[in-house]
Amino acid sequence: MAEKEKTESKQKLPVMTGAPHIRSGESVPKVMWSVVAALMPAAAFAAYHFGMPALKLMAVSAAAAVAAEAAIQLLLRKRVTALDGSAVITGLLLAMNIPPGAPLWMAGVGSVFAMVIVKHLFGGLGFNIFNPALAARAFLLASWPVHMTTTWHRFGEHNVLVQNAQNGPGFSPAVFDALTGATPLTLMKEGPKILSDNHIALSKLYDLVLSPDMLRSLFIGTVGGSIGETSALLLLIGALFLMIRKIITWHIPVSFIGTVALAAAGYHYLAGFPAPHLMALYQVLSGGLILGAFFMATDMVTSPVSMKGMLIFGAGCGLLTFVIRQWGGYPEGVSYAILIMNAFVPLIDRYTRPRVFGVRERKKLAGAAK
Amino acid sequence: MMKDIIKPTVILTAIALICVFLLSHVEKLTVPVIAKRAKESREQALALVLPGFTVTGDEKRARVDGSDFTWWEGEKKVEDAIMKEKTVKGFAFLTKSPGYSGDIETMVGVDENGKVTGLTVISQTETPGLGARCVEVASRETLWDRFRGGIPVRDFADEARIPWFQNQFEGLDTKKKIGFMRRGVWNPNMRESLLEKNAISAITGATITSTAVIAGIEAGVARLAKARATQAPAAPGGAR
Amino acid sequence: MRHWKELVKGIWSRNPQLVLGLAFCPTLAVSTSVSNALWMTLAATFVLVCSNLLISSIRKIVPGHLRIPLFITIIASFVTVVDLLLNAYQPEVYRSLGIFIPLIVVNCIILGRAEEFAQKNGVFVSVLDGIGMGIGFGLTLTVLAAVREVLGANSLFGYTLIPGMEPATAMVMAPGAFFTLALMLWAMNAVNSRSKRK
Amino acid sequence: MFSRFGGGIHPPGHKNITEDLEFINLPIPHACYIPLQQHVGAPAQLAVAVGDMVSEGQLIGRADGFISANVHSSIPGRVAGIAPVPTVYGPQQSVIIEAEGAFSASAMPQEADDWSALSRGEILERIREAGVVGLGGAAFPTAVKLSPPPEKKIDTLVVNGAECEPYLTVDDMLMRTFPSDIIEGTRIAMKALGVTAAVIGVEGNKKEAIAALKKSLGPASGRETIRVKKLATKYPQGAEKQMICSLLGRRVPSGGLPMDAGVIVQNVGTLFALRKAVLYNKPLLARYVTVSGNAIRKPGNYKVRIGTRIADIVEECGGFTEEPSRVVMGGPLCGVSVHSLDFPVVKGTSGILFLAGKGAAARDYSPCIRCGKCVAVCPMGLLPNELGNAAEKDRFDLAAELNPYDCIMCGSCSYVCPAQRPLSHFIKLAQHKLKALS
Amino acid sequence: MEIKVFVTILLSTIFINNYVLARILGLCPFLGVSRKLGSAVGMGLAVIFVMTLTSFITYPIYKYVLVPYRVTYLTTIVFILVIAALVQLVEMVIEKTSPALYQALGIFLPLITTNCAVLGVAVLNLSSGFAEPNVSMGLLKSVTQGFGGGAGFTLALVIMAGIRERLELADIPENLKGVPITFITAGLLALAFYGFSGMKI
Ligand SMILES: Cc1cc2nc3c(=O)[nH]c(=O)nc-3n(C[C@H](O)[C@H](O)[C@H](O)COP(=O)(O)O)c2cc1C
Ligand SMILES: Cc1cc2nc3c(=O)[nH]c(=O)nc-3n(C[C@H](O)[C@H](O)[C@H](O)COP(=O)(O)O)c2cc1C
Ligand SMILES: Cc1cc2nc3c(=O)[nH]c(=O)nc-3n(C[C@H](O)[C@H](O)[C@H](O)COP(=O)(O)O)c2cc1C
Ligand SMILES: Cc1cc2nc3c(=O)[nH]c(=O)nc-3n(C[C@H](O)[C@H](O)[C@H](O)CO)c2cc1C
Ligand code: SF4
Ligand code: SF4
Ligand code: SF4
Ligand code: SF4
Ligand code: FES
Repeated sequence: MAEKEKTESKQKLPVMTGAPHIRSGESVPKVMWSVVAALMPAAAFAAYHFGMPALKLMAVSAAAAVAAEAAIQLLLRKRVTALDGSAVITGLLLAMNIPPGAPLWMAGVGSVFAMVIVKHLFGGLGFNIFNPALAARAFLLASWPVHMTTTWHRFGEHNVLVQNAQNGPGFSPAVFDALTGATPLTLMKEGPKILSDNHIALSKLYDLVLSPDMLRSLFIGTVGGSIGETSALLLLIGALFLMIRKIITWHIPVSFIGTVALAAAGYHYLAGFPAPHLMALYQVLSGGLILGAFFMATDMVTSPVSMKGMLIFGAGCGLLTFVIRQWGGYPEGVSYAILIMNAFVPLIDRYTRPRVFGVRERKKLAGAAK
Repeated sequence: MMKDIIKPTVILTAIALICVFLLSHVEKLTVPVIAKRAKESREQALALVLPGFTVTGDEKRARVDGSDFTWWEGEKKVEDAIMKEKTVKGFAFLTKSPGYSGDIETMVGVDENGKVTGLTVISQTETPGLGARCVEVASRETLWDRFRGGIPVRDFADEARIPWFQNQFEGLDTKKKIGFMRRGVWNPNMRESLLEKNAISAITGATITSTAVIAGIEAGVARLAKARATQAPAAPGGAR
Repeated sequence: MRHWKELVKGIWSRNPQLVLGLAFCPTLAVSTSVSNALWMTLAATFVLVCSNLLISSIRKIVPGHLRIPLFITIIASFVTVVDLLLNAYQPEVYRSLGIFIPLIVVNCIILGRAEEFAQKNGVFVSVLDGIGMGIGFGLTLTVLAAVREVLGANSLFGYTLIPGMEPATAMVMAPGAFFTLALMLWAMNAVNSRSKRK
Repeated sequence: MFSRFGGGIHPPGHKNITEDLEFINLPIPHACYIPLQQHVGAPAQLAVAVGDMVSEGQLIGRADGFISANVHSSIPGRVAGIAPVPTVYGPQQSVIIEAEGAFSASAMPQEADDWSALSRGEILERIREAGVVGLGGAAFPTAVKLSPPPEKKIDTLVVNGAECEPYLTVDDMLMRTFPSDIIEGTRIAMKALGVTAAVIGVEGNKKEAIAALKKSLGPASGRETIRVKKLATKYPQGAEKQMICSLLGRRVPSGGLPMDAGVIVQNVGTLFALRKAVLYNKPLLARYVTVSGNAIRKPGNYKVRIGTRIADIVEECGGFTEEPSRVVMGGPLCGVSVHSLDFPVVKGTSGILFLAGKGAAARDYSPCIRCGKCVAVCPMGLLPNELGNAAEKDRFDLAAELNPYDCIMCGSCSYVCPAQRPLSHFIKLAQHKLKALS
Repeated sequence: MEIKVFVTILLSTIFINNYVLARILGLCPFLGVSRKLGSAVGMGLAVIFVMTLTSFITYPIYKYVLVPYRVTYLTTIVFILVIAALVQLVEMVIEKTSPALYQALGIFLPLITTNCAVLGVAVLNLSSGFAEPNVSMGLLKSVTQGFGGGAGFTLALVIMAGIRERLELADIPENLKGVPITFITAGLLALAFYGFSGMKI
């Protein structure tokens, strides 16, 4: 026995391993938990802004995702990796993408759907085609649209909209009610109709909505919306951390947000709107754009691998987001835009392969030989 | 050689003839039934949207804004405040407007004062569970009730088996804007207050469908006026 | 005994959708409710049995190269019969099955059975085959429809199941159809591959 | 001119361990284990028998054919055995020499010949005789490389002083200690090649080496131009295709050799050895080696006789400070890890690393999460992730469409992979399988 | 105004009511030919061609033969026979005139006869295009619907082919490989495509 141990420890001495013999030290759990950490500021703000229900939703959703992942891995007789952080991200992001008034069981159902149908039937981490959190959100939206579209938190008491609407243009209580019960994007989508129905000039809405106060409010996050999408500032802080950690690169967020901004500015310019740049800013800061562009479109599993592919992917997401917001049945298009582009990733990957070093020169050489 | 061509031709022709023969018989058999059903359902629909009215004359057609418009006229005797009997005219028309997925076709009845006398959805392709609830018949009966008590257990017929969404339109004033309330779960007690506001309670999560039906009424009323104007230049009263 | 086999093979061992991989379109599209599923089963089985009957009885006089157009004509005729009958006597069903009634023509089970069975077998067994395949088709369709109706509409045969429960509407829409059939196929494959291993 | 190859990585250098330690001659070992194959090409043919007495520098293996290299005895002594010995090239037939007798050649400084009087043929002959092979790692016979086929027009000699691998500092120290010898070696190689231009590429982190080379270069003379160029510090700057791209903006065609781009690449150490061979008619008996890592007591840059076993070096270097978990011959990214200390130093051995701690070693790998890092760092523009996936699932048909043969095995992809996937290993597997299939 | 009608039809048939993903038609070729991108593109083109042509031909047959002679009950028989004959004819013509195109499309054509999406478009035209009183407008609407249906089919097919090529190396549970996982993917794709729903221009 002791003899054996000795020889074993002796054999352990130098181990034969394939080159390279040093590694960067990056690992999947480290990457995933970093993303969780990066989401924390926005999540904490959501808990403060929307209160206990939001906190509960995030906790239940993340826990359900971890449990579902462990269960399905056991069932499929695979190594259980439920604590590598990716399930936590999925659960957390799912919760951050639903309205704060949604029932808890719905978050649970969504997490199970994300883990089982979207992720593990395709083989688990790395093999899924669609973003699990977003596909689950789409499933919830198609299944319980009432909960998914009518349980928004109202604009907070201290929100400029509430104060301005009260003191400012003198809206009737009904109009006031309709306007403040909305998210920033439904405000833009339905506001004009509400005002015209009540014979109020449209410019009042724009004065209100595009005021610096409103934009600041959007930036800080004291507006209505999904749990995790409201505070652009805190999301950007988390994103900065991910960029410094080199977990995400600028390509997808910049081309995504840039396309939305350009499309919005261009459209409103052509439509003769007085301040297209403000409109573009409003579009960028509202809805889930910042959350989606930095945390969900960048999900490496479901986005292209090459830089060029990422730029195309981001631009596609941006364009679809704008089109859905402008002409679609929903006020918000980010999650569908990302999901639709997820489907195109294999094709994008295929046509944006990097240029292999020296291949062009080989062809030139072969051409010259002829 | 000839045989190779003739034989198959004969067989093919024979079988084709048999098929056509068979079909024409089935068709002879069913055509009157189908026509009868169509007429019945049309009459049913007319009775639904113009309750108490007698339809006078056949359906009328006109080209309005480049497409066909179909309507019916009816009459009803009523007693007014001073107990004098008088005849009220009513109109029913077919109209459609784009809903969430595809057109929603409705038949709408209005009286000469522009009040909606009834509405029924003729065809729709909205999402089941959402927009398709525009033809939902509210019922509290469950499968268990069925099992427990045989058929029928309790009489749900009057109290709850009603196409609630469609019924809401009765009594609305088309001369004013028809509004809609959101996020209210409909119940029969809301009728009064809704009528006061000249509004309906939208199907939750399917505002698009709800507003489409309203838009259909508005468009239909406008077209009715135009159609009648082209047919009988100086028709008095009339919707709007 | 052989006849019995022809009658039950569609239920499991030669189930049209789950084993033979046929007729996915009508199965998925029409399984929004159990009553739709049952009516579709009835309609398709009617066409299947009639065309099997006619084709097996004329199989000896049909020249090979005319087979397909002939079969299609025959099948389309019976489909038209179904179409007219439903329109006349079950207008509600007619409306809710919609274009999937004329599409029974291209339901590959029917042409498939004509090609594979009726034109090679006698009239009686062909009719049994038609009924058997119809049962199999209907069984899968109905199970699928039941799952979707229960989960997606909280109802069965149109009656509410659990008052107050909120169903997952997505299940009666296209995604629900795809997911449910995929899981049924998975289960079928799992059972079959396990029994094969034994 | 500012043309850079894409990709590359910036691993921690660890060069500070040995970078200022001057060359030390390691004492002669008791025995040398000299493999007959230490180079690309055919193994040398045995020229001695067991029991023979050999002198230092005596031919013990004769080059067999055009692509092959002579092997000499690096110490005087007696042939104690001829047997297979484990080497980084697998087990090789080796001549085992036990030290005995006097040291003649190394001790005596000789009169240098005037190389400019020698013809190209004579220069190449001396290089061939001396058994000089590429010391940059690949060990390709230098005389062969310096006589390219006539249809290839060579215009530039590239001198590789990049030394981009972490830990290694021999080339750096060589350039700082013997700059003029390296320049002279460069001139000799240029004459042998018949070119008038040469570029010496050195990574920017070796400022002293660049200064020293520039200083001994002196003013340009005649038609000949030799330039010293500073290169970005990133791995694999020293890989020949990347080096040529950085220095000259030319890309070697896929599947081709540097000469297809009109270039021959030689490592600085090779040129140093080549100069000695031509000037003193001296065979290659020893080479400079970096001994480093966190587990060795006295790291440094040592001159080591070819055939010295690792165990002897460990002893001379004061033993271990702790048990190394891996012993690597070469750099940590391209080198070979060995399972025993019996491996001998060969001509191509640039460093021996003793690494302790868990480091990269044997952590399990998991499926690719498509982070794209490997794609971003691959200097050859390949898709290591997809190649890896295909090879892992035995789908070599899919791998074949992804240019597996363009991989230079730099290991950058494996280095960055957060899923710890052994990507370069998978690619090598694909290359072997595909070769076996075709 | 008129243009808008056609854009709406295209938008609807390609994205909102995609034949495969929303209407669930044409699954057999969708399952059968989505394994390789190359064949998916070929099949897609063939379907676009046949669907457009079918709409173009069934329209006059219905308007000028079936309706005037009061035999609309023969619609199904006539349409399916026309489609079968059409596909045969197209196959023969292509084979004679362009061997290259035949190489590309030929193998897919016979598959199309029994594709319910083709008969489906002809039947679906009945409710929109055919009902149009203006004949040329009706024809144009039907043809647009045919083309859009084919294009939507092609879009779904090409996306699916891309995905399936990637899934070849995925760790999918053994019994789920092939048709089942393709259905799951189609379901998720249908969920994603709901993003287009309710779109109006
Ligand atoms: C799959 C799906 C189907 C939908 N179907 C309908 C529908 O049939 N009718 C409708 O008005 N809205 C439909 N919606 C749209 C949403 O429910 C939308 O949020 C709603 O129409 C807006 O109305 P609200 O203000 O009541 O939420 C559907 C949404 C989804 C995801
Ligand atoms: C990944 C990689 C990195 C390399 N880095 C260097 C280097 O830093 N210095 C060097 O001299 N050779 C390096 N080489 C080897 C060169 O490609 C080339 O073989 C060598 O410079 C040729 O010179 P030689 O024949 O004199 O050895 C590297 C090779 C590879 C594949
Ligand atoms: C069969 C063969 C022939 C070669 N011929 C030449 C040559 O003629 N000229 C040359 O510069 N290098 C030649 N090489 C060497 C390569 O260019 C390269 O230096 C060697 O493969 C190692 O490069 P590395 O250290 O970068 O891996 C040859 C290599 C092989 C295997
Ligand atoms: C930068 C980053 C972004 C991520 N975004 C998501 C996401 O949007 N949704 C999600 O379900 N998982 C996300 N994950 C976690 C993980 O990649 C995801 O669960 C995989 O898609 C599952 O295979 C993200 C991970 C990283 C590193
Ligand atoms: S032949 Fe028809 S039913 Fe059969 S698989 Fe093909 S399309 Fe489906
Ligand atoms: S052999 Fe290794 S360390 Fe030396 S130059 Fe080449 S890559 Fe760099
Ligand atoms: S080892 Fe090959 S594939 Fe990997 S980075 Fe280096 S060249 Fe690219
Ligand atoms: S680095 Fe690893 S995990 Fe990232 S893409 Fe490459 S193989 Fe996949
Ligand atoms: S059933 Fe639709 S294509 Fe076969």
